Amino acid sequence: MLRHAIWPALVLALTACSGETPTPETPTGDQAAADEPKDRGFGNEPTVDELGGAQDTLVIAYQSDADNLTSVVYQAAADGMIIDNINYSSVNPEFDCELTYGPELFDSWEWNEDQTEVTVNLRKGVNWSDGTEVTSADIDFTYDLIADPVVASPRMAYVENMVEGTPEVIDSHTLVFKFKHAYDRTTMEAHISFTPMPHHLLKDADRATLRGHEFGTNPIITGPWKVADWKRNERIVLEPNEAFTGADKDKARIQRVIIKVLPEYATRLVELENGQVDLAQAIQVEDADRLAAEHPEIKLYRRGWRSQDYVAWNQLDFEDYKAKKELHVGEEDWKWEDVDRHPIFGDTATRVALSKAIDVDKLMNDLLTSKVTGEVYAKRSVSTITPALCNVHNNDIEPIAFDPTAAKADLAAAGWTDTDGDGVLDKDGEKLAFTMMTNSGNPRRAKGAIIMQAQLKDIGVEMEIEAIEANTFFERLRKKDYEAALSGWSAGLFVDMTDIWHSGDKYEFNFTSYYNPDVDALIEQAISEPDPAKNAELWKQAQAKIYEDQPYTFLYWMDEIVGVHERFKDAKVDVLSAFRDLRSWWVPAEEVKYKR
Amino acid sequence: MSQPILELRDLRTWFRMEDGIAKAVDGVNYAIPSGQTLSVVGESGSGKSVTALSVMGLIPCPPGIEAGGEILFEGQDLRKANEAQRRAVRGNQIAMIFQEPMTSLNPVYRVGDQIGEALRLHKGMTGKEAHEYSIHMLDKVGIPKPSQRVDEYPHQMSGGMRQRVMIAMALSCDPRLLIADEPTTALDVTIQAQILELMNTLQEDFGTSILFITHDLGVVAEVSDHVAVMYAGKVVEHADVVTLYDAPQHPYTIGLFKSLPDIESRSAKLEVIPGVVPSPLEFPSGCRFRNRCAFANERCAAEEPVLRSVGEGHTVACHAVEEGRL
Amino acid sequence: MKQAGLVLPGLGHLLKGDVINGLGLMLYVGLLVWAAVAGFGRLPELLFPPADQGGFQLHPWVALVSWIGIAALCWHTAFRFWKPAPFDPEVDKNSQWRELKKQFRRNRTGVFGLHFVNVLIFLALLTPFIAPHHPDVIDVGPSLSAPQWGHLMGTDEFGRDLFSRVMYGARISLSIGFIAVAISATLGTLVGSIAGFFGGKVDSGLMWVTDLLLSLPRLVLLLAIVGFFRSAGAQSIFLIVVILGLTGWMGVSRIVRSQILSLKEQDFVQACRALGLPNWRIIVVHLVPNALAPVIVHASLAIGSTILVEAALSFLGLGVPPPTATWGAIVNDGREYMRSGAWITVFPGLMIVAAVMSFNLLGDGLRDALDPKLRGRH
Amino acid sequence: MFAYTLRKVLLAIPLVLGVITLIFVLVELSPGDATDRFFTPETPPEVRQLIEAKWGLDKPAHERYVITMKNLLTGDFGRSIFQERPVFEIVMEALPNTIQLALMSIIIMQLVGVTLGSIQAVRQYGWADSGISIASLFFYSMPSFWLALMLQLILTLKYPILPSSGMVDAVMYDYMTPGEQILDRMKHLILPGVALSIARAAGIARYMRSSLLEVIRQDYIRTARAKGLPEWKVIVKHGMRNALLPIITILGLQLPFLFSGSVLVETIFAWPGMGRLIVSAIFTQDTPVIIGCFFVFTLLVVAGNLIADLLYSVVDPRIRYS
Repeated sequence: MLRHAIWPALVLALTACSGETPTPETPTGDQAAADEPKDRGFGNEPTVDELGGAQDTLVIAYQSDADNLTSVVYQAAADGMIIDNINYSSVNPEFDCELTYGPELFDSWEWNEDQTEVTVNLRKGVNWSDGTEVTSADIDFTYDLIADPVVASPRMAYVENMVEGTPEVIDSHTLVFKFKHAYDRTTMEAHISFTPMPHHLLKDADRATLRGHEFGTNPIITGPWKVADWKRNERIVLEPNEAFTGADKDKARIQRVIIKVLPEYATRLVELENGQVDLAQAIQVEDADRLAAEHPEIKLYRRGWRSQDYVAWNQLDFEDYKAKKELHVGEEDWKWEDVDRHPIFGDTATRVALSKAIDVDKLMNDLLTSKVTGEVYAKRSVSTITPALCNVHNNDIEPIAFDPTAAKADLAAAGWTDTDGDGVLDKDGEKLAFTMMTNSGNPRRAKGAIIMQAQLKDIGVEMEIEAIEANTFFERLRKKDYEAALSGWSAGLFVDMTDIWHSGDKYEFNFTSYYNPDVDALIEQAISEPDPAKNAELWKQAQAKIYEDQPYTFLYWMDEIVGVHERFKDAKVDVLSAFRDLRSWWVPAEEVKYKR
Repeated sequence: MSQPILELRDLRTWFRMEDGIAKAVDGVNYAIPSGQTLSVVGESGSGKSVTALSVMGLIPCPPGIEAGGEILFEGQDLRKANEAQRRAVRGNQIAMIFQEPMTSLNPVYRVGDQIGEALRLHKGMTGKEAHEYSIHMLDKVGIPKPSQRVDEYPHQMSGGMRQRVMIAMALSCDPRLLIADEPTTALDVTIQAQILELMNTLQEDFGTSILFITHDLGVVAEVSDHVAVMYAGKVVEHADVVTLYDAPQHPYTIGLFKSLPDIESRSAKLEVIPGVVPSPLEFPSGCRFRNRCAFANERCAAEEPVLRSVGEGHTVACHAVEEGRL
Repeated sequence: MKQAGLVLPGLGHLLKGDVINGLGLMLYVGLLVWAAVAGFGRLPELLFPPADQGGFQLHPWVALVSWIGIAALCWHTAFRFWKPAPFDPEVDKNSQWRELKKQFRRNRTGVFGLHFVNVLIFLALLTPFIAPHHPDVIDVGPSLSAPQWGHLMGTDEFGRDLFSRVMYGARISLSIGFIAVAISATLGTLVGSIAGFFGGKVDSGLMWVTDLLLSLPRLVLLLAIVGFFRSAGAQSIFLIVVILGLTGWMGVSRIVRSQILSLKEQDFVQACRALGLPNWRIIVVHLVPNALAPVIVHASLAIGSTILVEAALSFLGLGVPPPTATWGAIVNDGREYMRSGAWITVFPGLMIVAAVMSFNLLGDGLRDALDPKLRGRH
Repeated sequence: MFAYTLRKVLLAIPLVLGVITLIFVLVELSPGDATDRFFTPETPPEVRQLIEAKWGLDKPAHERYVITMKNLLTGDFGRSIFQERPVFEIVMEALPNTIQLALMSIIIMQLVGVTLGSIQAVRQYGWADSGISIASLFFYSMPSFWLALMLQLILTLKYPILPSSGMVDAVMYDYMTPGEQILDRMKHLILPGVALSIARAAGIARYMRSSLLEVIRQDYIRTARAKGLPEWKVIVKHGMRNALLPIITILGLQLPFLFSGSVLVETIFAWPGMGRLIVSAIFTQDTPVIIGCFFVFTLLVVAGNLIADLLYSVVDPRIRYS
């Protein structure tokens, strides 16, 4: 099942690398504040030895089972979480307004002057769980696999900008990555720090069937955890890896982690309340209120600005687009200049007017606000960059205010008036009527669509809603086979707007066929600008330009509410993930629930 | 005469039906002297089988109603007995064999087990003893290779054979009274004779009293000491077998005899009693036979005749007989 | 006393001791009153909605015609109870149906079921009057509020009125049940009569297919079909109905086949053959009508099971696509809110039970009427 | 007996092949397949071909049909496109769980159905009879998924007496003694087992009632009573044994319904069985898994019928197959 927000490319990219992220958690409500845990602060957790060995069991409720633990080919969300925990990561991501990387398996790395080459030094003495040391050969092997079309790795984009033959192995613990050109440094560092695969074990494996290799279910690993038991569709048990050779502070402090596969939200919630599970994600606002009131033992965390909803307006006429695409088959960079515009959404003024007619505050109030505390679990969105990336997010953009009168005037100026008196605006005999599609199985979007439908009706716009099964929905977005769509993105933590906003038909996430030469230019400049400050300025400009054009009606960024039993201290639930980094979690001796 | 083994006094068994109460047995009186055989004769629906089932206590209630009367078995009134007491008698002191040997045995159990069941229940035998005794009983009833037959299923046996099994089953607990409800009706004539023969022999061996129910007067002569003729839920004539055959009194009995194909009879033509047995839901007033009776008069319509003695051990319930109008 | 029914249909029956039919009729009248009270005040706006609210709608008109029709039916029944129709030999020509009718009337549970089915159908027809709100309109009440006056079944997470949704759901679920069963009964009759009439290889071939489909778990087969064709737009109400119809005919074909097998040995068929009538004519005119009664019995039971299967499909998200409210889909919606709004799951489920139960009662009654020997069997 | 079994098995082969053919045709008719997820617009055509060749999708349909059939008949279920593991392995992980659930359901179904039906027959037209009749009809008309949700609502949400999902206690199971483990499994089986079986049990109760009523009218029941057997013994030993015979035939017909129901119940109770497997395979269009599941389902149905047939001959001495 798909998650609410769909952006596989970025979700996957995010979970492929790994590490520790000391973002302060934001406990929800008075309860959590009053019950401030006796954390010693991140990085100062008691060591395993101080605790007298790993303690207790953490039970995580997860919606779906993992599938394949081979890092170069995995696709399921659960896979990424587990891979992150059972492997010592190449670099340690930290998130504070922006994503940065600290050393971990990579002891250090140095960029050359023009940021096209990086020399990486591996930490010595880190072993695979079978006792073999991790060396440059493993890293080299991993990138060889990613680049090999036979493997069909979903991560092929990682090597897209690397020079052929990269990385070069200097010695057993030194490598050099070479790039065709420089781009955003964090992204480049993400691209070099892919979770390594064991060369000695897999060098002779058949690459065409790598997904089917036993490694996918029973991997050799480098991290503090190992997979101790895996019953499909039931549970996965992680236990401390006794052969772990990383830093002492990174040793597992919890005796067992059980990932319990519970496809039903209601079941996950109930088991969290009953104490049968200790962690559940994506808690609904109403349930969060009740948990706060009735279950002081459950601490609620907010993962800020993790995903957003928006309305996409397709600027091209689908039929004509389809025909022209046939003509341009094989041309990578054909532009949409000669494609017929959509009669409604092809016009910028009309899109802006529609945005004025949608009351985003009401949406947030109805959909994402606690009825008890009045707390809003959302924030207005003005771009596809998450506000969490506070250095790059353009905070100066003033969100379009809800103003149906102005909207109506704007539409009249654009030629849309109700000439036949049927309550629906029209122009040249065409009604201002369209279908907005959204994916089925998402109550929030379903309700949002209905609210917007009513608001648009007030200014004489007739909108029909079509709920489509999620896979088909995404497919149609990519094919641009729609008029308007209520959809969403997960926050990408690498700043790169190319996929969504650059014109050119190869960018498959540019669902709206947005085409603005100025924005194209800004994006091209930005991605090859290594200087962070200048880079950020360019991105901000691009965001402002895009917002003026309103290719989307940007709605809101949402918090994800995660409930964790309060006995777990230093539980890192942050924008990166709810439990991607379990090694810091610990339980004080007096609060241990499951004793062996 | 010593105490009869079974005596019925004014026995009434009714049934609650959708459209009223069917008085299937409505004031039956007769007695079976110990060690002798009483035949109850009557058309279908005359209540003779219901009487037998009442004695066994096998009338399901509802829809049956035990409407009154006494069933004195060795002086003890079974009608007043509770279910446990009745059960102790049933199959042990009073046993019964039925009309349909083909369906009266449970198809899924071996015949030996079915015979042994009662033995284990009433005689407290172990399974092995019961099995042995079953073989013995099968032998008694003239089944060849009993030790082999005992392990067969009913469907592997013929009708006559099954009736022998039924008899073996009934006699296995050495009952004081055996009720045989038309045991030979469903069998063909040669087998019929064999079964009757067997019953006579066994009665001598076991000293059992027999209540023999039949609609076949020809059979009655072969087995009975006494005969009771039933009509519409009542006994209309009661006599010892010789008397009854020599001098039947009740018009109905006479009618029955006349409808009998008798090789000794000079008349070649069979006479049939006109009309049908009245519905037990609505018996005619007075004498229940009057609608079919050539001798009926106003008194027959107004007053119900009761059994009156017309000779030693011979009673008849008929106004015409009493008045000598016959 | 019987003419009391003219004042209030059912009263005549009731006074004469016919409690079931009396109460049934009075229930219908109750529905009519309810619809009138709840809906007639809104009649002008329902029938002639202003253009800005979507303009002309068929549903309220259907409801109005139904209202008049149901009223006519009630008073007609009451009238006929008072003055029975004169015996018309033409009407009662087919003794099979007359006997069925007579036997059915005696069967109290069956009649009970019939009334229940009627109530459901009438409810569905009158829904635009009875339902206080449009099923998809949000914020007609606070979200997730418990059942209360004004929201008889509470509201869902969007503040939609659950009672209205369930009522409109009845229309969809019942229509799907009826149409799908009509398809499968027709198909099954076709297959069964061909198999039974022609016998031989045709028979064994068709029966092999029947057995094959019967040995498959129906829901799983349906899931596979809908799943496969989902991306090709299979998830429309039309396709769901067709697919349900195409996978439900096996029982009917078996019944019809055995009926035809016994019928075709009868003299009148032999006579038809001797007359040289074409086969299709013998089948259509002489055999099928005589084999129809058990098909109808089976169909009334099949409607129940079809409603169940459709609900299961919707529950798995592969039924009629949202926002159309079918009962199964509402139950599915409610799953996320089991803790905060259990009524969302409870009420549509109860409606499914009630509907299926009514059809089962009706079917059982019809079967008993058709063949008293089968009493209590199924 | 052996010859009969053999004949039955031989007769079942075309049935199984027919099912596979049907599913194959359906898959062929449907657009798209599981390999779609490997492709992005940038995937070079040669890679696309490579992947398609790997899954044999480059061959024409009739060739693939022959290959699929051949493989299935030689016990090779192929590999899942989605999980890239042998389908046989995947099915074998799920199958025992479903069989466990199915067995539990059959037991509950039989126990409840036969008991209630017998009570009804013995107390015909009494209040127990009508009461159970109404209750049976109620449960018979109930969607299993709704019952499952209601059971969950009442017995795990409102009054948490029973575990709400899964097969075992995910945390404590490893630390339990074997006895406690069995108890734990039983506890987890109750709700899904009940949800899956109650509607069927109601059906069986109705059948049992009429069957036993039929039997009670038989002469041999009168014979048994005439022996002086206590009534319960008459009913249980002589009545039920015979009344159960037709029930056994129905038992063989329950399996398709059980599998249909397990799709729903397994989803609700997070039971890692065949039902969930096939649903997820359908959602991901994982053809080899779908075909494998249908193959196993059909085999089980055929086996179920055969077992019912043979069982019938064991309990009814009149039936002897040859």
